[in-house]
Amino acid sequence: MLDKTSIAKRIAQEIKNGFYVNLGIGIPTLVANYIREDIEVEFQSENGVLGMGPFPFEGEEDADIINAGKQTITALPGASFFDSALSFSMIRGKHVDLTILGAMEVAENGDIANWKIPGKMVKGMGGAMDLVASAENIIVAMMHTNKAGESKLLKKCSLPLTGVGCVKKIVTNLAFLEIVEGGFKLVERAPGVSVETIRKATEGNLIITGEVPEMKI
Amino acid sequence: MLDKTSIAKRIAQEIKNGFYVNLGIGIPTLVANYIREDIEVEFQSENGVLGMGPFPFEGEEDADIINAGKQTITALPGASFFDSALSFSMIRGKHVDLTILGAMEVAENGDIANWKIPGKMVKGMGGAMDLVASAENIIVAMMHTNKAGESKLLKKCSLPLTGVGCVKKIVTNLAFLEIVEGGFKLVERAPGVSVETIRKATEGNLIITGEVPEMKI
Amino acid sequence: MNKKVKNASVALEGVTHNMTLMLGGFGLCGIPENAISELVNKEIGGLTCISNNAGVDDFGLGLLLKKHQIKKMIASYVGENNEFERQMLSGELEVDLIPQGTLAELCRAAQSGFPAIFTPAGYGTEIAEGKEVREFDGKMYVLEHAFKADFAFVKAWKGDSAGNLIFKGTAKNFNFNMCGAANITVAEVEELVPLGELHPNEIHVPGIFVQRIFQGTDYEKRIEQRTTRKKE
Amino acid sequence: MNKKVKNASVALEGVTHNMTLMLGGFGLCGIPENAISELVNKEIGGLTCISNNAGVDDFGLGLLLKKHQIKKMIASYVGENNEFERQMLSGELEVDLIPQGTLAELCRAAQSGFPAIFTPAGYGTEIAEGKEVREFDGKMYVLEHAFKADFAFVKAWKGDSAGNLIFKGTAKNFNFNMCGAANITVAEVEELVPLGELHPNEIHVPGIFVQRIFQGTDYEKRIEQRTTRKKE
Repeated sequence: MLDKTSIAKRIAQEIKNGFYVNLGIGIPTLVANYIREDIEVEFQSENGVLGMGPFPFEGEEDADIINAGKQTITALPGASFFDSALSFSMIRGKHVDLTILGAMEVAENGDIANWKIPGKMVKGMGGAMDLVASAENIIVAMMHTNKAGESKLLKKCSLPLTGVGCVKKIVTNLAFLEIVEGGFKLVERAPGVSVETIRKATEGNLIITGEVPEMKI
Repeated sequence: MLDKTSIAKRIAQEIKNGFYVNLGIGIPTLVANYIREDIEVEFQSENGVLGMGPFPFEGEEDADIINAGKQTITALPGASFFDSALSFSMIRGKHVDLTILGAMEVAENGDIANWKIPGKMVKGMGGAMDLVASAENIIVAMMHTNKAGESKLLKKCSLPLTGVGCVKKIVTNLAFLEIVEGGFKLVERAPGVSVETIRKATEGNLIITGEVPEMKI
Repeated sequence: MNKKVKNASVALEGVTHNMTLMLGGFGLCGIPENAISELVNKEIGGLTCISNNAGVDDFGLGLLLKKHQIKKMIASYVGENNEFERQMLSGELEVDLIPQGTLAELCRAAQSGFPAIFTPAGYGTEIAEGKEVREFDGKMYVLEHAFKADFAFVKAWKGDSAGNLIFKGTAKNFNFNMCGAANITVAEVEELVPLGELHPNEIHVPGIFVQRIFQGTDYEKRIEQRTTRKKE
Repeated sequence: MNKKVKNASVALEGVTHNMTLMLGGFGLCGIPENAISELVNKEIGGLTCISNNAGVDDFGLGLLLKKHQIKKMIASYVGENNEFERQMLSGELEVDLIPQGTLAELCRAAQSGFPAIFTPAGYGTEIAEGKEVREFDGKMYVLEHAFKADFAFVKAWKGDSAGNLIFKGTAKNFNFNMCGAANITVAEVEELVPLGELHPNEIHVPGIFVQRIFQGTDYEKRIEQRTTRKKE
């Protein structure tokens, strides 16, 4: 079973040299820490920065330099700042190569829900709807089940959708899955997790073809 | 009868303090020379400059600083350079207060033709179609008749249109006219030109109400 | 073209109850602090506010929310404000949540004279309910209409009397797109510099999009999430 | 992210006959001189070129026209080129003239992932013939579809290896809007500076929109209309 850090590490393996990547809040943010050192990657944050660097040293925070999570950050050499429309031109125009974000539910057809629980939580979608509607390469990072133990990989999302048919890959604490015709294809098991455990935790159709290897973190 | 300079001078009187003005090629360009000294006006050129100044001194020309007529120009203090999309945002978004341009024909309903003579001249519309489609305040500067002596103020344009129902005012060598319901309203006569002369030179409906004063240049 | 006004009070002349306002900023980054304070001072109510976020409980638009000056909020993310959530759930506050990229582009559409845009964001979700959708090249898009607003309040780093603006860092955000997107755009700047000091190549917002400009005072520039690392 | 290539020849790898190209510049201001020369050298033909103008007889796109490498021209104004007019009137050259603001915005639409725009330009004229028109708030608009292009060639003043660009003066024009509007964007710059030398506040085009960059050589930067005044 993976902890959040390991989920981030596994996702980091999906990042290729030369990728521009947009990271959502939560587990996705951790991914930045585990990029292979021999590849070049640039992080875009939709509030208007490309070439995002690490947090500033204490005392060097600048209120004018933040990421989409409103955290103080730094800009690496070669970074640029821009307006919100141009930022979403990067996203909508498919210039961002990979989007990594969290989800409350994912359906077997790639639908995703992560912005609203009617009557309970209404924070807004922020940039998520633009990201999922445009990105051709979306990885969802999330726990396989919710706090009540219910599957978050469903036949059909029960919560209001963020986007339709857009998720391509999912990394959970239990498995690495791909959305294919017909459902969730189990690609890798988390270390020590059996196929049976994954099957029980997955409400949507789980597709298993042959031996399912264990992830290497 | 007005010469080109006098047409420019008469048009300059229509420019109010605080106006952003786009000047077309030809007579309109001359207008910049006759702005009252006690008002502030900024000139926009659609290739990407606001705050256009006079021609540079000899030897100070910069190939990177031109106007829409491809002439070398200068930038005044407070000027800015920008891309073509933002330039037309200024125009389409009605931030430019006044557009002055030439025409081959104007119709009594405000239609204008100034970009094409089928089979003869096909230079393209440049920014003219955007300008006339968006500007709420358009003044046309032109000769009242063409070289063959035929009226350019028509019931209906014979040439391909640049825009429909958009012209508001016209200053010709013979008169200052406004487009109103029903036709060309004769507002002022050029010095020494009779109403009868103007009537003969105007194919479209000429509306005369009361005494028509002579222009003051 | 001198657009300089003395202070926020003068800059807000003509702002009245029930108007629609655009306010720049992302979170608390680049918000028009002086304009917001003055809206509180003037006790202008019944406002419809277009802004990416709604501030926090005691800063930014949260100050207007606390005084119940906002009737309707158009935003993309409002998660940092408890009072906001309370007013929304109790029905005191109307809320229209729209995708962030759509929000930015509808400002730009207003700025640029476009009546509407086709965007893929929100297709197949409740955001698209009741809206026209259309297929182009096998992909579905939602038709969204340009904003209409009475005033836009933006905040820049430097500006001059002609209304030219330069932003710093990620404070450019919606401030850029809202300039010229309302009937009147009011810019407040940290530093108003002499005309000609801003290099024409480096100006972000040409002055034509700005009607009034003033140098703000007492900028707090509060940091929402202070994240740092230690020097090794 | 190192996008630096050695020269125009390498930068043009993959450009083949019958492709659609975007080329920046207004008149001769800010045209990608090196890329154009290389297109002539490589004798690539059957091209569809999207560019505001078509150069003059012996410079800019005129060089490609003279060699009959252009099959179709999409432009807003072509009045400075006699060979262009000859080829058009004789039917050797297909020409699609579109309003300048539409041209700019259709580049931006391609850059920004918008499939189409509604613009008032050309309504009621032959430009709108056969196109969908639509009324919004009592005004008529024409639906125009985003460009699709294989390569965009732009020219900037300064750039770095990450593809970040800064323009000078009115050479920004279409060069800005074409970045990222084609499958591959090639930028040539007068000066390629070390990474980090361009200030992030001052960058016009973020590198994400550029795939290849090189420092050009032998810029002529010809002036089309040399207008001056005398010192008094």
